Amino acid sequence: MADHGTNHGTHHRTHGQINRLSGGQIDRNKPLSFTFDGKTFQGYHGDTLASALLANGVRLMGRSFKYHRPRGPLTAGSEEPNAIVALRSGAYQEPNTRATTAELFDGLEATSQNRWPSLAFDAMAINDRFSNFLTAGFYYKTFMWPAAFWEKIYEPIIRKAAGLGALTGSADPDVYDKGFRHCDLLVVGAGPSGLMAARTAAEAGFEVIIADEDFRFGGRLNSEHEFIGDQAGADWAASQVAHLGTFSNVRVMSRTTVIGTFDHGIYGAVERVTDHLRTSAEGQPRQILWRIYAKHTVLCAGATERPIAFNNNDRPGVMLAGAMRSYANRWGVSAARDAVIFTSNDDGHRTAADLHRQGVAIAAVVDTRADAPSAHEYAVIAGTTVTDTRGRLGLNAVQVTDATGHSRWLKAGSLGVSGGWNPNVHLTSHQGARPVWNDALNAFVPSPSLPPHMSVAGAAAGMLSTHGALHSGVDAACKALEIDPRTLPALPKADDRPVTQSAFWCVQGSERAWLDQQNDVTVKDVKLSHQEGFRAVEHLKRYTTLGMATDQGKTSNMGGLAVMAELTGQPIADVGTTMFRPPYTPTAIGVLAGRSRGKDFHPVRLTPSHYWAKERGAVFVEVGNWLRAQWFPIEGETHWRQSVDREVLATRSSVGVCDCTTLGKIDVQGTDAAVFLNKVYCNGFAKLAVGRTRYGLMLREDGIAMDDGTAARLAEDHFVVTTTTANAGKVYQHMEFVRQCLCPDLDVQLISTTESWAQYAIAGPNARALLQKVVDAEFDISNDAFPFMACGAITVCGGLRARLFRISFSGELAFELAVPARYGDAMMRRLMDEGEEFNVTPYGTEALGVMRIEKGHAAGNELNGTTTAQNLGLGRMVSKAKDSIGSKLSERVGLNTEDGLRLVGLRPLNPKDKITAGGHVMSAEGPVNAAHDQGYVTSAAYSPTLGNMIGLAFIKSGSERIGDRMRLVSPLTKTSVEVEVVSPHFVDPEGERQRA
Amino acid sequence: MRYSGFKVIKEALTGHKGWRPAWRDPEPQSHYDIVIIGGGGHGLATAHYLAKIFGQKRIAVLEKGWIGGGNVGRNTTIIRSNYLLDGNEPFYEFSLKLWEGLEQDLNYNAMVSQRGIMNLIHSDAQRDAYIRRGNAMILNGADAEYMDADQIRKEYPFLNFDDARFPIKGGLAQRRGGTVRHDAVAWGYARSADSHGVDILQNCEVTGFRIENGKCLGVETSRGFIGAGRVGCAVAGSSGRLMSKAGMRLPIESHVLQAFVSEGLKPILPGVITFGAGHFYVSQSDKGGLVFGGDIDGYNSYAQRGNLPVVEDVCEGGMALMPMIGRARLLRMWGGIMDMSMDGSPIIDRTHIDGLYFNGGWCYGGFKATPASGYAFAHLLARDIPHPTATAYRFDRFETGHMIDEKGMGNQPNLH
Amino acid sequence: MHDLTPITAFGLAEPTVFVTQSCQLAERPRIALASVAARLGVDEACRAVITDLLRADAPDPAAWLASDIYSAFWMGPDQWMFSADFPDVEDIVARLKTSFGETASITEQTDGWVSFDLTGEVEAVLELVCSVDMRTRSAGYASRVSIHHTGCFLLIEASDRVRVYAPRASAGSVFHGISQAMTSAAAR
Amino acid sequence: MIINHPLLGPRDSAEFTYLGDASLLNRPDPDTATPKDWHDYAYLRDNPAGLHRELWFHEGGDRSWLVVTRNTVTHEITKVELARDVARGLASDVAGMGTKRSGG
Repeated sequence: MADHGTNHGTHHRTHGQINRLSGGQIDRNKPLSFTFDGKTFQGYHGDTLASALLANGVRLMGRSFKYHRPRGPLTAGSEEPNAIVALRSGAYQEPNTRATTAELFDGLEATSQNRWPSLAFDAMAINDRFSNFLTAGFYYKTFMWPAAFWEKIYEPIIRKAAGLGALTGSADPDVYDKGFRHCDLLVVGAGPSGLMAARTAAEAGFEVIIADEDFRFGGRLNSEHEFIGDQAGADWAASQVAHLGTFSNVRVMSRTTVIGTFDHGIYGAVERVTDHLRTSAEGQPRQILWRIYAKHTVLCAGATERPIAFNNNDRPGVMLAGAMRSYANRWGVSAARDAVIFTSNDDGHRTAADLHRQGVAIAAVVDTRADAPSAHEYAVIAGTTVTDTRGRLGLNAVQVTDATGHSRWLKAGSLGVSGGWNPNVHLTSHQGARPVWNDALNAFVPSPSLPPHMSVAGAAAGMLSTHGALHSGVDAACKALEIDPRTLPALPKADDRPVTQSAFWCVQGSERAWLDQQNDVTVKDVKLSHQEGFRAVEHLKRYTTLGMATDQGKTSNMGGLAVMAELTGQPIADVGTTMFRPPYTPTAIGVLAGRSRGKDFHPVRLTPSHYWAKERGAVFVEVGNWLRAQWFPIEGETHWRQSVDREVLATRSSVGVCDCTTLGKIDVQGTDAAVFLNKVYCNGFAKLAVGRTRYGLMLREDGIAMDDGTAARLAEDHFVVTTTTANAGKVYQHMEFVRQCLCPDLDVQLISTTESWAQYAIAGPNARALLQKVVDAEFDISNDAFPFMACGAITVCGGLRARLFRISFSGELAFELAVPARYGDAMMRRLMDEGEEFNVTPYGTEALGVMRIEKGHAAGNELNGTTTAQNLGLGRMVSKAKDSIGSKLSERVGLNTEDGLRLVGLRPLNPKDKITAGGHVMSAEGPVNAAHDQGYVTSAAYSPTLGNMIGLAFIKSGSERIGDRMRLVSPLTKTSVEVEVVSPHFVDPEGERQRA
Repeated sequence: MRYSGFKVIKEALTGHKGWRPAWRDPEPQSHYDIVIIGGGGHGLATAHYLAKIFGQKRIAVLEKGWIGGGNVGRNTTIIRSNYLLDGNEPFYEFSLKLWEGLEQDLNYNAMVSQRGIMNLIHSDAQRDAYIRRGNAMILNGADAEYMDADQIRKEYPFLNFDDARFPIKGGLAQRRGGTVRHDAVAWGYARSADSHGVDILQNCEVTGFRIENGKCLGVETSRGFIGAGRVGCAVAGSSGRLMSKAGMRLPIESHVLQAFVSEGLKPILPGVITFGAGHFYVSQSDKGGLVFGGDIDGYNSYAQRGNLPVVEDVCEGGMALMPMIGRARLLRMWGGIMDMSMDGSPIIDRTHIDGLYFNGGWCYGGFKATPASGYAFAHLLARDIPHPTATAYRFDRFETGHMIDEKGMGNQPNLH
Repeated sequence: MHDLTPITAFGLAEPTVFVTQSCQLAERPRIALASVAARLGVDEACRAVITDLLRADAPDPAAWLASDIYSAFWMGPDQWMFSADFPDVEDIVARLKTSFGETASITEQTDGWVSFDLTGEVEAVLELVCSVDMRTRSAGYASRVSIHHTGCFLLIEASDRVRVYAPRASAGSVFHGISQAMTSAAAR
Repeated sequence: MIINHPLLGPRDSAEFTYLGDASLLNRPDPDTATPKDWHDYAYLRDNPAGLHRELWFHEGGDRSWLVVTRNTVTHEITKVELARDVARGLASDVAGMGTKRSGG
């Protein structure tokens, strides 16, 4: 069991769920203990952190970003801007978590954020006093003098105030999974419309996935006091979920948020597997990112209630009226024992009725409409508005002002605000479609140009009645899947009251009226934005930070737009709307990474001799995804150079063995194989004899060297091509491009065989002698029978099929022996055993690199994607007698200048001096700067053969400067040494050894 | 109106009644000496320098939507001059120097924050390449610093040093690199240009060029024909679309690059970090969000949005490098259209059409180039000769073989 | 007969097995593999040989099928991978060359791939490692898939049995990725 | 994105790597092409906002090169062909057809 850093030491029970009402979908037989800021409370299974805190009389749960205003929950869902806390502790601490969606579990530990020293007394609340100075965009206008002060004084202060929650700095201890699911119909949201859409599709036999972010399906049905047929809404929802559970073609995914709509019906969804648990099982993921491939999607994401802006509308205790209803009906909780409701539509009255039913005293329903409906149970004050509130850390009074300007204060600990509902259109606009304004609803509804194969139902489509939701869910599924609706049973009776919404956004005369509560954007800020010309929606958003907080503007964007519309005198529809972008709710970065972290970031490729090398104590190095032996330290060696020098000298004096399996190997067959290779290599291959190997240089079409390697002709119609380790995939892709796209009528077939063969370089004067001990006697590998650049199929060790190539990277007499990979380990061990008499020495990539530099062979550092065959000193290889990829564009003047770079060798005049790879070469005398740059060092190594460091460098007109003295500078590493330009072939320039 | 701390205090005490629009909203005139197409960072900077430095009059900036809505409004805010090649490094160093004096030049606090940028090194070959680069930077007058793994660990203890698939072996740091509040760059240049008499015309889309006898006489727009002595195009991702109206094909493809920001977090990341073994770079904004990104999606797109594989790829890189961010939440992601050129380097040049000039091909590096791009383009437009730091940014370099290919990827734009 | 002893991709003499409550992942050694690519212009003749060997038409795209000696799956246009359980797996290329003659290019692949059999409740595991849809794909399906960033071949043999061919060098990572998913699936 | 592979059906685009404009199929005739032809082939692109014919390689699949016709504004894919078939068609086209540029 993994410890999730939860508090499970304290079981001190506190009584005091003073605001717990009756009823609700909580299990009162399962009490749960939890702490908030160190204090222990009790709630019930089924609670959220917010509902449990409210039950305990705690309204203050957070502080706002800029002014550090005291805040309590505004909502009961994922749109929450205020009740943001840190959950758990230690490395498991999770910042910026919504108390409104955090499921309560026993031992849950929560801490408030963005306050010091405590939530109730926050020193930074002083900002609120200076709010008149800290208006939208104030920082763009000041902090400029003196210039140096911005970074030294001002910015550090601003930065220190940044952010809400904190990262611990420790690695996330949880694991995350990623997965794939496919379906005919994806239903996003499990309210009445979603449940009906899923049921309709399920009964017709389609593969259905229904996902909802909540841990309990039913959507608003869980929050309302209403009936479907003769069942309570929540019970009906539960029965539908149970029904769906009987279908094998339905996958019901709760606690799963569909975060984004991507191209061609791919949806991202995050399932929270263990966030509601104190601990997880070993290997159990915290969350899973599902990529859902849906043929059709019905969006049933519901709607979000919108607030009304009025002065001091942000105190703890001020809530959306629908959220109040959720707390009362679903969780049996109220924020206080008395309430005022402020509404511009009938929905607020619903809250009043439900609260009243639950025993909460309704001080008044303040309705902006002069023709507001009246009620028996409580007072309705029509044609009035809420104009101010009181209460430092929590609401205690509400100011109500009538049309004549007469004001009075009503005492209340909670205030429910309802400005109507906005359809949750987010997923419809992730691909660029902008929602459209609906005059009847006074809200944005989904664009008619929905993402392909998506439809919208229920409140998300503007169907705000339960009856409408049920029917639109069925309709959407029928249309998407071509189900005949006449075959379906009749739907149960549900609430079908007409829903009207007025456009009432902001109480007249409001200034310190919050639109974006988390980021502290007020009506006044929007006015200033307008005054300064930031009137386009995107300008407004960026200038004021409206909608940029963790709640992504779900409760604030609409109000800001409306205020701007009023200021500019435009209809809201013309002001426009900002784009909704993924993710729908903020998503843990960990789940988007899944298992690809730590050592599992990339797969590991092991060479056939890996386990043997490990036994020998090899030091390994990452080469792409490969792990290769870098050197093989032996007893007494304390520095890597000792090992590498020994390996080089032993190879050059006797024999060494190196695993070079990682080189790409491509099998090229077909009657046109030679013609094909003639096309992809700049040098000729048509006339290469069977049994011979040739070095080949491949150019990109732009004439720059792409890769080099060898091609061995095993038969008239069969070559084996090698590539560099790094470019194996790229070269294969390129060759397939040439084969399929440029030469589609050649008879040639390609396949990679890199991993099929264990390939070992056996190099040094005793290489042949060693090989003769393993190569079967019928194969003559003498210099006459098997000369330099020969190749052929052989057998070894009494009949194992193998291939032998006489090629040399080290410059020594050398062979590369390939055997089937599973025998690679045994082959290496055999070579070591048989080579004992020659003191055979395994060598790693370092020694390999040293020897190739000594020999002047170009490798990755030289083939850096900007060098030409000319630069490499291989200009004559580019055949003019034929067309090959890149040959024409390699002729451009800029690639063929007289003073172009040429590969040369460098040796230090003082043998003790260091040659730095990456150093730049300057003339011996004269200034040292970019204008006088003569070239750069690509590769450098200590040559144990020569007893000093050597380097390969590209130098302007390099081949004409052999023997010149120059200066090698590396100001970055603070070195400057005198060097002599020499031939890049430091060892055996005539190549006698490799031909021996 | 000059902005200052004093002014802010005065306005606060007098009800903020004195603030005026940051730029005017003028009606288009029938003719300008110079018309800049594109009200992004580069276009607005060009106008600012044309008016303020090069003394040009009668300048208009034409923007099809709202200014600053393209890549200057949707990037990851990094500035740096850590380039390798001679064609690039002096230009980007010039740009960094302009950034360093930007606020005073514009009388606008764009929050240039030189908190440093670090490119991490994970292999010997990478070290060799970065040493070459660091040396090139220093030889061109920029700053660069080599750091070994221990030094990096002291500054960034939360990086993955103990469990890394590709261990951190060192880093190339540029202390003068950093970040800038990106939107403010557009607004600051716009406000300054406007104060120097430049007409900024929003919602003015160019629908065509009027070209007669090989000379560009002006542009057709959604607000009517506007004549121009010279026309400069600086429309980044829309370059292909726009220049096709002049009959030009470009060595440019438009690709989508996604960027990401996390929820606000208390400061933990001092500078900009670039992962060298995956596609991930990150900084932390003054508001506390981790601003991060990675590779382009890799296919031609004008859609300003990307897809999940790259989102995942970037977050994988992030978790591999900084495993503490697993519990931080991605708040928002978006896409910008990158004018990916054939060698990864930009073009600031005359076109074959008289009076028509082009600035583009910035790939995903345009933001840091904004001041120098504007300056160099203004130089070209005003004097008809390239600015000394931008002489290599020619159209014909692909014909002559003088590519400026930092990454060595050749003529495949999505690899740059 | 040579005297070298082969080892598995895990460096062991014996195959590796991983088991959870609901699944088993078992390495299957000694399966001979060779790719067969039709030569240009003689693909009909090549297919005739395949029909002869498999006693069925050459597998279509995304399909595999088995006969008594060989089984084969489609790798790409005019290209198939043949496999067989030979006592001496070295034989496969020689045997196939004899059958195909000049109609196809045959390449030894035995050592390029490590084969695993995943059996049990495979859907819950596979949905965590690759994008194949076990609900709509049935026995006979074969496809290259990406598992833990590694290109593998996946063959569905039954709803509770799949064969995975993983590239030999990264077989450890693929095995690790699948076994993690098995653990995760078992814990759910 | 999902690419409807002509042989394999719908496959996630993450299995593919992207090369670029399908005009890369129209490699100039080495015997007759001018340096400008080579330059235009290698470096100039239509880069349309709209239908774009482009080359994708099914690296994580059957290793086919495909010519995909995709709208660069909406990402809608309207046609997918095997590049080899397209290339063969080009080769057998009458003179002139083979150099026709793609795109809209």
